Amino acid sequence: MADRPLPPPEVAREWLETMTLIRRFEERAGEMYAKAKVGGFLHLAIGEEATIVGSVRALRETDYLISTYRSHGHALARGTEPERVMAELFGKEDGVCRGRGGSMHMFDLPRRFMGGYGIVGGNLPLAAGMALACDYLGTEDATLCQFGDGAANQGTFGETLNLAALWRLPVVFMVTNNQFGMGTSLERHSAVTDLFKRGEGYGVPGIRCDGMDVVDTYETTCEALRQAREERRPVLVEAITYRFRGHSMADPEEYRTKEQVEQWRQRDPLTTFGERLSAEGAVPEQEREEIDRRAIETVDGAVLFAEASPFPAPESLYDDVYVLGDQVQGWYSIDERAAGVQRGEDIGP
Amino acid sequence: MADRPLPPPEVAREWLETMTLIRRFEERAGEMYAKAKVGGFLHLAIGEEATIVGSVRALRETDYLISTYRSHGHALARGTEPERVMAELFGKEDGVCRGRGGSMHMFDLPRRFMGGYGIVGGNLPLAAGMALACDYLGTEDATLCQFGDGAANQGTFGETLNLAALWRLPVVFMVTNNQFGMGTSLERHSAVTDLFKRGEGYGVPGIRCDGMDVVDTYETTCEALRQAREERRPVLVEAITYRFRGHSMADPEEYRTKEQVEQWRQRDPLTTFGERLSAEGAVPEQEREEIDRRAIETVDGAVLFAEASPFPAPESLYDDVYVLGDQVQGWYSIDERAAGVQRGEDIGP
Amino acid sequence: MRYREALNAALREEMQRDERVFLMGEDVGVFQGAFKVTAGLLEEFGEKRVRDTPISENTIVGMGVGAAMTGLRPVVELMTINFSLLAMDQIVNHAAHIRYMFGGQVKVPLVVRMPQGAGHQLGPTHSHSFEALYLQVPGLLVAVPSTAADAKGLLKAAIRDDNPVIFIEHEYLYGQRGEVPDDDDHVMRFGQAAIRREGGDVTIVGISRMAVTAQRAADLLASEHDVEAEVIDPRTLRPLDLDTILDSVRKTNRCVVVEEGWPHGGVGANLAALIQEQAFDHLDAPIARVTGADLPMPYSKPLEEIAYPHEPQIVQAVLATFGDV
Amino acid sequence: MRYREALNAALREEMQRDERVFLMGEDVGVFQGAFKVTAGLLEEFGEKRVRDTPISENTIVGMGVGAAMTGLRPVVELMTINFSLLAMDQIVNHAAHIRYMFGGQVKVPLVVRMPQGAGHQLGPTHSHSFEALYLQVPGLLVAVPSTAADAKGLLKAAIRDDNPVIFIEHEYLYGQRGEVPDDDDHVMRFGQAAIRREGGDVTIVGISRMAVTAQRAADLLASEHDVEAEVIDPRTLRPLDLDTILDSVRKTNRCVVVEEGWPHGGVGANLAALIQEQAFDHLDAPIARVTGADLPMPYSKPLEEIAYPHEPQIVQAVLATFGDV
Ligand SMILES: Cc1ncc(C[n+]2csc(CCOP(=O)(O)OP(=O)(O)O)c2C)c(N)n1
Ligand SMILES: Cc1ncc(C[n+]2csc(CCOP(=O)(O)OP(=O)(O)O)c2C)c(N)n1
Ligand SMILES: [Mg+2]
Ligand SMILES: [Mg+2]
Repeated sequence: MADRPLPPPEVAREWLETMTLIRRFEERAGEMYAKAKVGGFLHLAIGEEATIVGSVRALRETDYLISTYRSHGHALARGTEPERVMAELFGKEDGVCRGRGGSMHMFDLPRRFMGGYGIVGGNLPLAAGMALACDYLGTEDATLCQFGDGAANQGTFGETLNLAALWRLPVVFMVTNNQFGMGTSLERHSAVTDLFKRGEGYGVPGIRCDGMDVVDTYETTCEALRQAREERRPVLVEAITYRFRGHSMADPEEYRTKEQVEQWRQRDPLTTFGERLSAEGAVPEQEREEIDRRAIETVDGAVLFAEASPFPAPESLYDDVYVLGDQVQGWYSIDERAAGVQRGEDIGP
Repeated sequence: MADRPLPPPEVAREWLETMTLIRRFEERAGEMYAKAKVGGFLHLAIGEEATIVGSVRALRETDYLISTYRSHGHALARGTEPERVMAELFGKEDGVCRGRGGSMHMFDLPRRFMGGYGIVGGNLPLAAGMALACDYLGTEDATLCQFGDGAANQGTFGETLNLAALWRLPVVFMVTNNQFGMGTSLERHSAVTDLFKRGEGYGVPGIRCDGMDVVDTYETTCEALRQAREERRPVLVEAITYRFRGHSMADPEEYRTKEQVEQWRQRDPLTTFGERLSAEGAVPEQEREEIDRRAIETVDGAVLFAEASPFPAPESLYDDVYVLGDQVQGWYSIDERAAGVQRGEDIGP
Repeated sequence: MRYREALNAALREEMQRDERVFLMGEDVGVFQGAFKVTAGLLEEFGEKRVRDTPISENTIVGMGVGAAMTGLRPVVELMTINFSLLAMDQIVNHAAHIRYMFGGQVKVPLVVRMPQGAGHQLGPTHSHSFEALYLQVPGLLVAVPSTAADAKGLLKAAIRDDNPVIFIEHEYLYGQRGEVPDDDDHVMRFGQAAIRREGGDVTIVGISRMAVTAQRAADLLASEHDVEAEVIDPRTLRPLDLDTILDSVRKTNRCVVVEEGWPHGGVGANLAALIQEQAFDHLDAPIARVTGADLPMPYSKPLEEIAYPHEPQIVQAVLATFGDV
Repeated sequence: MRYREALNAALREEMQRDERVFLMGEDVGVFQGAFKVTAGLLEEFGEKRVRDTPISENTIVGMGVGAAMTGLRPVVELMTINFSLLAMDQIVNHAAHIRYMFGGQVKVPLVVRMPQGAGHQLGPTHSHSFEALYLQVPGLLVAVPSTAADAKGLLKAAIRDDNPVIFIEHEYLYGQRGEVPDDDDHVMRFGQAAIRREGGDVTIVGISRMAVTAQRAADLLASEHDVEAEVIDPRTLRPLDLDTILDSVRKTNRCVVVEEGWPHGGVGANLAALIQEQAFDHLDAPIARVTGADLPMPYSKPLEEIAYPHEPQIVQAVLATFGDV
């Protein structure tokens, strides 16, 4: 469906900018990981930029977005400052989650990006709960829930889709089918590889889009969100895409061939969209270079910011385990490392 | 599909006998519960006899059967002595599970009745595991997994069906759709009420049978088992039936109308099958009375047996928590009530 | 008022008070709750606020978490605590961790209510007591009310609190009566133990239903053995009012903890560890524990009876702390 | 041989020895295991016996239970223990209870292997240590090997045992080397603690990786503080070799338990309760615990570092038992 008409040039340019930013950000994050500036697991979304930007751009500002441990791009697309995403990767106090979450657990409340989650399939029930809240409160907000092909095999998938359809919740489920759950290819983990059909038995109709094409992803998600919002019919969107890098930085990629990767790279969403924009006169070739340069600059700035940001103070270790107040002034622990906070004497009403 | 031809008269008669036995057994179990001879929760399958007998009779002797907390009938149909089922309800040592399991947890290994389970949806993975074992060991045995309409909403449903289809396991999933999960009617718990369609998205084709008609249930299950066994294609069979009694003995049944119950009672599987057998000359009217009398006698005997059986001895409390042997001679407990068993000094190699 | 009714009143009052409070769970509406705790609420508040769910424990809890993150105050009922094992991931990896892992940006004001306990011959899949699993988890609050008044006061507090609360009821207690303050503002504080009976000879800590059994045992100890036991009900296990327990132990120099759950790593183990850490020099005898037996709960009545604590075991354990066995 | 390789050898040998043994889990085959424990096994034993599964933890474990009930000896790998919360129902309500609730008719020779532990900045959903959840459950065996030799010997024992075994590995230990007897019959017994270091001044019990950290702390204590610690690694928590621990405590009169998990209701709580029950009169100081911090594990390196035990905290806790702090 590369034949969907382009949006207005300013819009198309902004999409290209965001996709480029994600690409450059992810590349740099990988480099920072190699330099041990970033720890833990690092899952890059290189190759999936069209799926991310196409779907996130279909959201209104007040809609909710929720994703997985592969969600730097979702945060960036939603508008979170690259500086704060990078600082989170560095485990710094100025990170979006004050360094507590790391790469797998991004979150940006003001932008209604309701988090990346490390438990595969764990975010589906949360998404339905958010949609329930919107419905309950009588708003027109919808929720977009992103997860992977591998996550469609978790029990929460069926449970959540049934409930969403039964209660007519304004939620769109988007399965980012990048062909693999870690090292297990789609046909080795799912009996039915047309994942968009999997919701029908639960009353959630499915539709597939070309996740390498930002325009198709955008249009498909828009229509799905419209149905969810206006008709209170949840929809399952399957975006067909591919991750160009390993599952995480520690992946030798022995489960797929170089040829397969190469073939998909031919359809690099960034290149194909950029070329189309130039071909159709929306963004001249030269401007694309400019866009790329600016993205690199932004990422440079993000790294500088992250470097400069302090690590969280040891005294802050126990911050935010609880909302302190009425019930919890503190709590008994045998751990004296932050005695003032966690030792639970009642400090008065 | 009341128009499926009857099986040979001896076969049909045996089905009627078993259905009658289950009915009379369940009624008596209810009475014994009212007399406080039976404790805990008691879930009766009155109304579901055709589903039970039709499906269980489709099994070979070496096939595996697994069910739920509503499974006295499955045990009886599989050949477990009514005495030992009743003794289990009484919590006696001669019960099938030595009184440890009670009504919700029947089990009869020699008959390959692999148990009733108290956790809704918990038995589906077990069934797939049994089918996996059969496949692995190269036998021709299949597994029949029974569960309710309510259980189809558990995460294990999707997870298990996907795995069964993916690995082509010889298993038939039978959802006994009795229209309710406890007090919640089908359309209030499932977005799609054609439950047999719910497996398609996982690669498990579905088929529906008339669970009030033992012949239809039998034929449908036979075909499903054949596919599972010979073609290694798991099948989801939906048997449409109704429970005439409350969910358990403690159910005021405020969630449904007397009229609805009455309407379904018109289709009482025992009466309709019995009448058909007489009408078609397979079992004369008079013999049906004889069958009923014998069932009542059997149940009388079962009650006497259960009454006479001793309660488990207090010293046997810790039996079978572990297979004792190499690793576990006993284990440390602070509980001294059965000191010889559970206190874990190493009693030598 | 019965314990069940006290819970019902707490739910009703909080729902009247705050529109964001709603209930969801299996058979909480039309069926009025498996144990009738939610009786009448569907009628009063309608389907929007009293929601019958499919049987999908993990997702029901997870939806509660999501709704709580988005401005509502969900009260999720799980039919019994045994089934909460299906929802452990949403309770621990999500409800309990979300605030911390997202750097304090969001709160999860969720209550998960569920009953536990043996005594009704419900057998191995329906009779366990799992408070000891939940008290381990930072991020959660855990309540184990044993009286009607506490049931009401703590549930109201739980609903108003901004943290995820595991609210553990007891099947046996549902039918028990007790005085309950009838003012709307009977809201209790977490982390305040109750001294159910004063005494200077030994401290008995009873958890959930066992707080009641412990009081009966204390009466026997007084009448038959001339031992005056102080009976403490912690009421909440997270936060834990250890001070009240320590004060008592420093006075009595002896302590017995009674719980229905399994012996290894139970509430008693936790309390024994904490008490001996903080009041070592005051102990005249080891802290004793009376617990459920180390096995899946059998169905058969006579086996079940000996598999969870009754007064005689408590009396015996107390006497043993005096060396009189 | 590395700990990882020792596990691999145990799997290989047992699969060679017994056709009924097979592996299933996420990415155990083509990917060779998230931590490469199953490297080479798919190639050697083929797809029938080394089975990559979809991401469905509860069902994978449940299928293991079903297969075990039907004559096979499944070894299920969960990628980390954090995800085992999704399978708690199958582990507790099914695997652990089936034998008992069916009156001993059937056995469940299942092994569930999974690693745990902090130290790699995996953050709040990937870093926890949950042995304290599993040690509570009757019907399970629980192993926490800390050396390559134990990893091999205990895993072989687990596979040969007829009970369901929770086999808890540690991510940090995978790369550690140790001597491993290379005979095929290096099969260990459960319930036999190891004395890693002898000493007469204090007993340190270390769980999982913390057995290693405890040894390092003991060296520091000897070299810097003139304290000779006896270090005990219980190796299995169910059954538990309490006797070895008690013998040591009766000698040293002091005990410190070190674990990575949360403080409330942890392994240390269980041991403290048991030890003071059985060796009360031998204790010269309260049993001390050094545990992971009471919070979800933070990602940021400096926070993570202080959120789980290191040598200095152990040294400090030991010195505190002498009143020297
Ligand atoms: C419950 C759970 N099981 C296993 C894992 C380990 N794990 C992390 S990502 C992953 C693969 C997920 O694949 P998919 O859903 O397709 O998402 P993708 O990584 O392709 O974006 C696995 C198995 C986990 N994090 N959570
Ligand atoms: C995991 C779990 N959740 C809830 C329950 C309580 N419960 C027992 S039976 C039942 C209804 C099940 O309905 P269905 O599957 O249709 O079977 P039926 O009772 O109609 O035979 C419920 C909710 C349970 N036993 N297990
Ligand atoms: Mg994927
Ligand atoms: Mg039903």
